[in-house]
Amino acid sequence: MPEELTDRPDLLQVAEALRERFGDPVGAVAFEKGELAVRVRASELPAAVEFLKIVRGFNALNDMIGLDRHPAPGEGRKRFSILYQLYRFPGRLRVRLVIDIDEGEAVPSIVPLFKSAGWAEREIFDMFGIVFRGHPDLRRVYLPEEFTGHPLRKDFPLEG
Amino acid sequence: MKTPQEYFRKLFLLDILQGLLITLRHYFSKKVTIPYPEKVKPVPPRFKGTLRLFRDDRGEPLCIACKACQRACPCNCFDIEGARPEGPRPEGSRVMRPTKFDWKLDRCAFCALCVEVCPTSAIRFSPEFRMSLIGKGPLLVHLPEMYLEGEALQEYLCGGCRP
Amino acid sequence: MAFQEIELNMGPQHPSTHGVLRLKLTVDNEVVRAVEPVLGYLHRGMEKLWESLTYPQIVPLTDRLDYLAAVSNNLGYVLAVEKLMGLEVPKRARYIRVILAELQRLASHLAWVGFMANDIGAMTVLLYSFEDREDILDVFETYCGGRLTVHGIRIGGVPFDMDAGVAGMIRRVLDGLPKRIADIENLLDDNRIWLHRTRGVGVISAADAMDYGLTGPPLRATGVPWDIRKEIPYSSYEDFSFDVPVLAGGDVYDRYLVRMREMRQSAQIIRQALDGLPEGEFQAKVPRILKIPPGEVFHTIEAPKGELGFYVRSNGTDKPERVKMKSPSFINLQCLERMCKGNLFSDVVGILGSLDIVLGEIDK
Amino acid sequence: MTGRTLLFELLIPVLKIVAVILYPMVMVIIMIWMERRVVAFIQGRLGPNRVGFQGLLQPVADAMKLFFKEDIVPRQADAFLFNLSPVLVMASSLLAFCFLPLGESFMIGSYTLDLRVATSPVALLLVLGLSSIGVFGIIFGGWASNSKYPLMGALRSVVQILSYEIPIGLTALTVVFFSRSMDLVAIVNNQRDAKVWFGFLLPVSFVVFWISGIAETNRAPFDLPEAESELVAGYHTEYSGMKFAFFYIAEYAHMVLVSSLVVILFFGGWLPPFPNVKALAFLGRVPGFLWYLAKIMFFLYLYIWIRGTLPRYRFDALIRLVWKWLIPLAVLNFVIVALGWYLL
Repeated sequence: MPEELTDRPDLLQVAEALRERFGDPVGAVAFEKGELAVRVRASELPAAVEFLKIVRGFNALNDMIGLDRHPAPGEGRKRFSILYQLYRFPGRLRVRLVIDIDEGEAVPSIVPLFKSAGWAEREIFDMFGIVFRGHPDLRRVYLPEEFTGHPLRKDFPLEG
Repeated sequence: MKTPQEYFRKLFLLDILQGLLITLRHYFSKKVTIPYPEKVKPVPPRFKGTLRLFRDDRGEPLCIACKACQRACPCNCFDIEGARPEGPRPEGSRVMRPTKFDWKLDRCAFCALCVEVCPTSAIRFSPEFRMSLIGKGPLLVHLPEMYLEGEALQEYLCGGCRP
Repeated sequence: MAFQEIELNMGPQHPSTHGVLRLKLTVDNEVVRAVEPVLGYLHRGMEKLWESLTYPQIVPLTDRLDYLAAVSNNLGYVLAVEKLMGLEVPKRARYIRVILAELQRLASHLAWVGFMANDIGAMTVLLYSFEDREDILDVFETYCGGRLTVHGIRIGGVPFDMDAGVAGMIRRVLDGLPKRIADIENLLDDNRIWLHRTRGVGVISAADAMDYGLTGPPLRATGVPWDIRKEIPYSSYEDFSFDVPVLAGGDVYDRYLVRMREMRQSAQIIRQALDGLPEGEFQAKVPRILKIPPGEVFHTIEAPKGELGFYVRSNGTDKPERVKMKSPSFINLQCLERMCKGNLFSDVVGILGSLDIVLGEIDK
Repeated sequence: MTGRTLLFELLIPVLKIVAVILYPMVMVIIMIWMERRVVAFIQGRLGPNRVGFQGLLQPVADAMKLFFKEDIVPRQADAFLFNLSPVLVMASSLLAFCFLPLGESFMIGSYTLDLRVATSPVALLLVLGLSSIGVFGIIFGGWASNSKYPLMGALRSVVQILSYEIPIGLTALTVVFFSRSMDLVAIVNNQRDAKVWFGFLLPVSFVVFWISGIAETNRAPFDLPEAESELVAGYHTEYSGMKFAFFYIAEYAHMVLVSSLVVILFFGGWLPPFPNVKALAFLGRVPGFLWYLAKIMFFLYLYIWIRGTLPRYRFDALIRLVWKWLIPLAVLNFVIVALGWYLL
């Protein structure tokens, strides 16, 4: 039985609200395995997170996940994606915000909204080399400062 | 706010006495230490000790060099080569036999994935856990040693460094 | 004489940094002005490694993340993969998983209370709690042959059935547990030194805790009743009745109490699961070469340390395109600076201990 | 010079000096062994039981290991003070033992054999004073190491030992009220004549003295200067080999010293218990030094028992305990005892 977003009115409401607030170019809304993923423009990300946090009550940022689509990003997609897993407590609602960015693009930081993004953004900077604009302390978190390259990029050499 | 009882407890160090009595009781309780070399804790049947190759009842090797374990291994511990035995062969043994079976003990994570995929149950864990080795050489376990068991295995692994 | 602020390097070879964590402390005599955790001493590149392994091969490697709670890691990853496959796991397997995961929670909390007490100077508690932890590890050893890195869960089920022998061992462990917990509680709960070292130390408010993304017992000690087992039940947790201990103080003492109470609840869950263990298969049919159609999934479970999440993205081959682990310790450690500032140097050790971090999981 | 004078004026003092060096060492060895075994037993373990009978030679083996270890002086350290401090710590402990009687004096013919190296009418003051010279060793060691953990350990140690000297002195004085002497042998003899140990007359003094004594020797739960979960090893973090062994031995010798003082001041030294009970008169036939040793052992056991049970105090609580509780209590106790003495 194919899953339909309409089966989950609570999530549907969130998706509708996001569409209403940011217009249609919010991008693809995907619903898969009971999880809602909404693609937003990178520039609108802080606004979208703020909207979800303040208006829709998503009060926890579970995780930030970096993705590298190299070498074949797929149609209409850019090389990197960052996934923001938001959670609403109480309410059992999970929403995933997705932004696509290209090499060299900077992403607005959401540390002012969620302090838990602090190290998560540092980790993505460390592993993918994605720069977060407005991060108070953007340094590598795992690897030494003098390390060159970003290991989780798909073109990172596996053998030295 | 403290009740008079709590003040009483604090003043006469009763909270500390209570702790002292617990430790005193344990002082006389049974000790859990197992004096190791003299007494060895029995290992359960599923214990993941060293990886061994086993033979069937007739003494024929069970391994058919199918490399299923090599593919299943997350750590690339195995290096296996097989060949069909040359010359006259007894009935029912036309299968492949390993000519090379290297197990890199230092890489092994003891996850048992190889044991689970083995179609002939040739590779299994033996309960031997004393794997202290002298030098790096024995960390690469070759085919003949993979069949060792008991005393011979100990001799290979510990080389006389037994307690 | 003016005592200037000095920078104190705590770790990576310090007795109480729980592994290879390094803390850059700025102390003014004994008062801590700033704390900066430096990570990466145990970074093994797990996430990169996972991209070149097949789905079943990743399971034993998740043992090495939070090595004090290996089964919980297995469970988190395996559940994410099963959700991605859309695989239905037999009920018996789900119950056995619950038993294993709760035993692991007991083992992890017992180890924690021992380390924590040792950090504060009560070294005997460590040995008492480890006696019971050893019994639990013996159960794992009998069940699947491993003690620490057990690899006790497989995609689609569990490797072995829960037979009467193992069940009997578990019941014996559970029977002995209350007495041992009572001993530890009598040693610590009421002790003036312990109270002084823990009560009102490292306080964090519920709002701050949510902001920092704190999860697990540290969050529940601030008064937020967030337990994934209740919120989004997984692996048949909805079948069991248990309480989620919540306290409002947000200090080290409440974190200690929450964990001690959680142990009793875990024991209760295990008993229920053993009593109600359904008949049937313990392993679903899983193809030997597991290829998963493209998709992505994010699944979280309540690990002993907090909310453990796995993001798995498949691309149709037998290897995942990306596996990202959301480790509770990594998130919880972020709060350290907030909790430590202005406290005494001795408290840094206690607060760090109360967060229950494991470096294997922070550094991945 | 006759053989007799040679024997009594030269040989016996030399033998005494040798004894006063050996006695603490033997006690330290027994103490270390006891500590490890007792803590292990408390924790449900067996402890060292391989070297010698029941592991009795384990401390000797450890000491041998330490003798042969490399002696490291950190490059940035002040070498002179760094080398001086273990000597200071060790010497102060051993010096204090000179004034400590090891048992009752007895007669050999017409010669009175006094079981101590030096007699002094103010032996109590000298013992207390000498034993606290060790704090200089700790300060010098912590400072000269030129490392942060030892420095913090030394800082803690100074404050702690200086603070806890006060209640120790105040409570020891209450004993002097009763004994009318600062000579340690006289104090014990007084308790024999009074037929009651001062510990039962002055329970508050005893408790305050004992708590301060634990703090004075940097033992759990007051082992902040060397809190291993915080300061790695405190003031002796940078020390290795023999110098580390000096600190270690001095600490244990100090514990023996404090235990001996408690026994002498409050529990009748080498006097047998229950002198008033006729039925237990046979206890008096046991040699005095055995009673003395048994009592010391009891307090050493108490040290270990407490260490095996309690968590560690935090610095502010430690200071609050002494300044807000122990010192007022000791002063109050002192005033009450003095008044009582005056009125009765």
